[in-house]
Amino acid sequence: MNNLITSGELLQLLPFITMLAGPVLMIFLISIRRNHTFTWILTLLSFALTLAFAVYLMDKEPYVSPLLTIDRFSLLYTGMFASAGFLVTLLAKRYLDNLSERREEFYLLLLFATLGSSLMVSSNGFASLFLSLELLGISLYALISYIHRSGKAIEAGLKYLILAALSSAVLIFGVALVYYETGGLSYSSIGTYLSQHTFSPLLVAGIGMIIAGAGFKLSLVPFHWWTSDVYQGSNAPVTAFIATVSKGGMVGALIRFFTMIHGTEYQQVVLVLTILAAASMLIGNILAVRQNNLKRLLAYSSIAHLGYLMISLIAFGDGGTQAATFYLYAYFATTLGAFGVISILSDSQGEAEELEKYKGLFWKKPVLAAFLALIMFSLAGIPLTAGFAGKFFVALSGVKADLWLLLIFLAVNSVIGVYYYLRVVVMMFSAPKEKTPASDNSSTFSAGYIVLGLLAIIIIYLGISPNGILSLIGSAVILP
Amino acid sequence: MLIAFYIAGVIAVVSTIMAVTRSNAVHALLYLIVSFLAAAVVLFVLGAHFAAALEVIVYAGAIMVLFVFVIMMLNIGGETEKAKERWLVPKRWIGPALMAAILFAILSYAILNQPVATASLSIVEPKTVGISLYTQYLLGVEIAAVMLMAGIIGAFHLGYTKRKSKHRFLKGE
Amino acid sequence: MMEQIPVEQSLLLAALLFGIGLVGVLIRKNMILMMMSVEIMLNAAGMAFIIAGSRWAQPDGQVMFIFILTMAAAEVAVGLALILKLFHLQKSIDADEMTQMNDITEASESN
Amino acid sequence: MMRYLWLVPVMPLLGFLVLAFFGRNLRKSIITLIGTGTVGLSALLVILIGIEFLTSPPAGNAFTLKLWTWMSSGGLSPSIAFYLDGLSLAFIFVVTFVGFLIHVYSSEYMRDDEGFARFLAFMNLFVSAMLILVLADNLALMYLGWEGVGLCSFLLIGFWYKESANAAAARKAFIVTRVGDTAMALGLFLLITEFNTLDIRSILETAPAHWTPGSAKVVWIAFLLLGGAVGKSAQLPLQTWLPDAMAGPSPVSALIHAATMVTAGVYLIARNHVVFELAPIAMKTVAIVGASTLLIAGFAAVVQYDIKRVLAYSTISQIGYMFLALGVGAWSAGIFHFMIHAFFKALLFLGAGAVIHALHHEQNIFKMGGLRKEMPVIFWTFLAGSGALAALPLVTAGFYSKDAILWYSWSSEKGSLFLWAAAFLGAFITSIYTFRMVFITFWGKMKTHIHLRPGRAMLIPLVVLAVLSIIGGFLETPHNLGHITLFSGMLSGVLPEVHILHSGAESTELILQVLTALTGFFGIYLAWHFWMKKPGFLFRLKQTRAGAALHHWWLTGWGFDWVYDLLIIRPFTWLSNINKNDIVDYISIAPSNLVVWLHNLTRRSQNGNLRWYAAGIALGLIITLTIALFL
Repeated sequence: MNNLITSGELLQLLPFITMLAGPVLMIFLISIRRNHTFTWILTLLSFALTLAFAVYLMDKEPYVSPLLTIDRFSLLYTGMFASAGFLVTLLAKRYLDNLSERREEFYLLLLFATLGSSLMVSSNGFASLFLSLELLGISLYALISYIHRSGKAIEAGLKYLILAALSSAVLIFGVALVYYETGGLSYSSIGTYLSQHTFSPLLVAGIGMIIAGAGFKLSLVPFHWWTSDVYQGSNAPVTAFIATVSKGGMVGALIRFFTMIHGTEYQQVVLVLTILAAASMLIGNILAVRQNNLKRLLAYSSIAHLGYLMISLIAFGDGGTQAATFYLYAYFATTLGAFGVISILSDSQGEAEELEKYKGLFWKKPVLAAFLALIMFSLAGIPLTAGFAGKFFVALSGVKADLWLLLIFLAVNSVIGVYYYLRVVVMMFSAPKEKTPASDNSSTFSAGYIVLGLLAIIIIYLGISPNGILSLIGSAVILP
Repeated sequence: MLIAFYIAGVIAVVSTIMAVTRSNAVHALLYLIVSFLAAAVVLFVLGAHFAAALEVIVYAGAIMVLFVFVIMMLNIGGETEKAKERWLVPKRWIGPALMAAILFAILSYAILNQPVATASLSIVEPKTVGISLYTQYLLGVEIAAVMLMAGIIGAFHLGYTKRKSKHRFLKGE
Repeated sequence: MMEQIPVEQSLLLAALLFGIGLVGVLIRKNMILMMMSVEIMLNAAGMAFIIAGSRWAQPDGQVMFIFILTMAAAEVAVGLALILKLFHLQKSIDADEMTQMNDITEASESN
Repeated sequence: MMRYLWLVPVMPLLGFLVLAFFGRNLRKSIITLIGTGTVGLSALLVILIGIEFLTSPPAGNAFTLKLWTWMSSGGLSPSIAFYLDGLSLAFIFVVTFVGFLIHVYSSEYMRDDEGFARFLAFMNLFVSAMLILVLADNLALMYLGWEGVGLCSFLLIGFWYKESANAAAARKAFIVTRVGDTAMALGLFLLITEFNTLDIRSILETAPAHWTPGSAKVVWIAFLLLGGAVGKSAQLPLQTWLPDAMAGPSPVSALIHAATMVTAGVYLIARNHVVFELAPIAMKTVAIVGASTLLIAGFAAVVQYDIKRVLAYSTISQIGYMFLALGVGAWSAGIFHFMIHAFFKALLFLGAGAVIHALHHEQNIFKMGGLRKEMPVIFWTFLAGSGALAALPLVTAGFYSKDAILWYSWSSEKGSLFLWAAAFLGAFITSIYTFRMVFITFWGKMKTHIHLRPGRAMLIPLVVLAVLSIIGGFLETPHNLGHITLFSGMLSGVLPEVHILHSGAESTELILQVLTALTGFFGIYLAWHFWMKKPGFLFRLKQTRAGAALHHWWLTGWGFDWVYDLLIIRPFTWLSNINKNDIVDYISIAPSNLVVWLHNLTRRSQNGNLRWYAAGIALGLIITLTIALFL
């Protein structure tokens, strides 16, 4: 049995094993005695170790098996997801403290979901992609509805479940068609087939369905419907997770898939992606314009941002993938920050999602308000923030690929974007309507503030000197 | 064999249509089980004996029973839906049916527009499936195991109810 | 003997089942039956995999079928738990009554 | 000395950082010291660097200081590098020096505001961003400065954000200019693809060989850049934000109008003059935009009653002159007018601010009056500024700068009679509205009690600027008046000479000068006549518009007035009526209405219904497959 796993390969799988070992250990501990803080620390440790192993393995031999390819690219993404998971864990603690019992499962599911996302990027074929996608999905269903006494959470979870299962079915049917046509499930065999044959209608239909399924996870228009309701219904740390890790996994997987099959050389694929990107930018921004719920606003803005990111995916070569990955970094930092603020502000009155709640925030919590303003500037793409650098690289890759139509869309849409991002900023600076009661337990959020501080540094660092990360991304080649 | 394929295929389609359109939830589920059994026959005819067995055992046997359990638990089998007997008005199904028809038309166009001559089907033995599952797809099986674990934990957490304590965030609701 | 079964027709059967499942998702108001319709679609995808596997005489198609089965089982478990919760909260599992969150009632009037 | 060029933008940036982080806990005197001191030091540095630059010019009349590489991607590596030549020297001098005076002024003006530290911090950031913009050696850094200026204007216009109107004005300014910015960004990206470099100098050096004049690409780029310039410089059709931007404190207006922000567009065009010269049609558009803006804004200024709005429209109009100069190829004349304009416009805004301050935030000129004797220093300095704005011959700097523009709009290769006529008419209107404002504000009876007299920190900048508004013109005088070319000499290495068509037309030039001078005086006379001597006339004119027999007889009795009425008042009431309905505003309102309309349309799709969402996904799938298979 030459395909069984050797100890050397086990070492190469360490980042993933860590995310698995953590939950297993926790299950044992839970069966003995539940201790929230300890589980929390264990989760943080798992994420930190995953990140450490990912960094450690960067310069080692890549691992290639029939299902997974663990190269620098996937390690880069795994590290990114582990860091995001770490921050989400930090944010979630206070949230779960308010839950009277059964808090520990949250961390198990969070680790599983992160594992799923990381495996998606490492998958070199559709079999593992599908499995890891579903691992992510199934963990997410429960995470979204985690605080399950809230009608909204259940509603969001069910909506996500039905729609995600629907789109999974579409995706997997597309994969079946592709498999029927090419006789291979791994990207490389599909790529080999494509280099020798013409694009048959069945293959086009299959890839179209795969794109539709992926578009759902990325919440691209017209597969975006779930986004706002799920963002609103789930608790803020989970929303942060959905917005970042779950989408990032799909972006990474798409990048790998397109790299292997040279997907952007086929004009049908490019056409479909172009339309999805343009529609996402426009519809996302338009839906956000007069939105009075910050979570929904961020949901729509994330639709638009994924649309921007698609430009670099379409541009592909000449730094397109680098730009996409960099944009993802910037997007991760900003989105985590935004939901970090929401989760810090959420209190016994419920989630701080109404924009009205942010009126005059500057006068009550200047640090938080300043941070949220920074986030909004970054989302709007003001220079010296991560958002600007990301948009710059995306636009640059689009310029090099002569995607002028999409660039004009990008330009027009960033004007619309500025409108509603600034609306939030203006809201925070305007005078509060009535005297709100003094903020409660503001000293206990130190973990949340640490997250925000870290993210602020990352956002500004990425804006001022993106070179370091960019060269790191540049070195992360995708292995066949 | 060809006849078996056609008969099973027709039964599968008809019973699936019935499953989708019955107003009584239990009836719908029973039709669905018939549909899965017919699908199992189709799979058998196609040469996938192992998969055919799994279809009967897991899909029709386990998953569908889970559905039936839940329906009986909630007691929404007959009466609640019966009251809305006239639910199948054309206004409601014509749009979705049209969409599905278009989708099917697109797919059949793609399927029937094959440049390559039709290939023949061959039997894939359970043994080869098993070997491939535990060599090439070993990691996949591991991931599937983790996935099941996530499902169990999720279902366990969500299924748990205790009335007295309420989340502090939700007091306002 | 096997050669008699045309591949296209079996694939068409899978596509047809997929389409019927889609109709079910779109017209069913009962959450349980909605999920059931999704299962029909997943089953159709699994069938397509088996057809493809048989066409290439590879075990991969059946392996994928098993994976889809696994995924469906896990999903049904979580989904039914969620539906039970929904029933506890709302005393109804009607999909059309599950519209707490939307953009219409929260219509944004002010600037 | 030039090695320290990087300190010029960094000093105010440091000031910003210190004030932003520690401003709350510092005493006001220290805040003042940091806020004004940093800008003052940069001004000093600029003067020293300028002296060195002019006395011992570096090789190629330009100096590049590279600090570090910002980012590198796909063969491009924009760096943080500063580039100094005659053009940027002129700009940084104005920005730091006038900026410093404004800072000194605001240290008293804003002293009692609760956000004093924040105010000075933003002002410092504003100056710094503008310095980065003009000193940038590559397009990415320039865009950084460009956006930074926009952001600061947003922060400062909305400085008193507790009132929602101010916040709305700030947002309007940011978004309207952002419309132009996106056009510019596209233009910059086109430039990048054409040359595969971000370095401004190498782009400009290779451009003439790269394109044939008038080729489609270069025309596109020039127009897109023009879009950015038009937005920032508040020219037609994106001028609507500037009058609203008066919501900010007066020193902010002074800074925006004189030293920063609105002149960024002028800089952009001047910097990329090679591109524009390769696209003659774009050049022509620049001239036409300038000419029409200066007229429309001029007409609008005549009917304003808010003193700051009069000045705002006058800025739009004066920037129009600069655009006109750039459009006819009189590059250095345009930049010269920029400098002189910075002096007198800063002076006017600061003077107006002092008046407003003294009269307890009264901005309506009709409620002022009689301040001539009460506030003599302000009056005399304001008069000097107004004289410069109205281009009073010989004694004011504005005369020399505006005269050059008028002359070149007639005589240069790209000039024409129409452009000259527009500029001439504009000069006439300028003198009318300027002195209307002066007369109403400073003559007549006192209508509002003075409650606060400006102190030394406010008066000294006024005096300095007044002196500059008078003598600044002697840096550059016409052929027949001394022929001093200090300023254009400095720019000669950067900007091309203007090509004069009617060579040797000394006599024409003299005639035109005299004509301009006379119309200036005539305008002042008219202002005096209508708003001081017979103030009721205009009022009645408005009451009995177009018809009543008495009015008609009365008008014909004044044949002269009749001509005036026909030629000036009718058109301008017509124009101002149109402006009152904000017809130009529609251009900026329509897209936003469209967006809101689309929002309301698409919002309905997010109805929360699961089956509807599923149907949406199915439809999306069908559309996707149809596109993929059949298109």
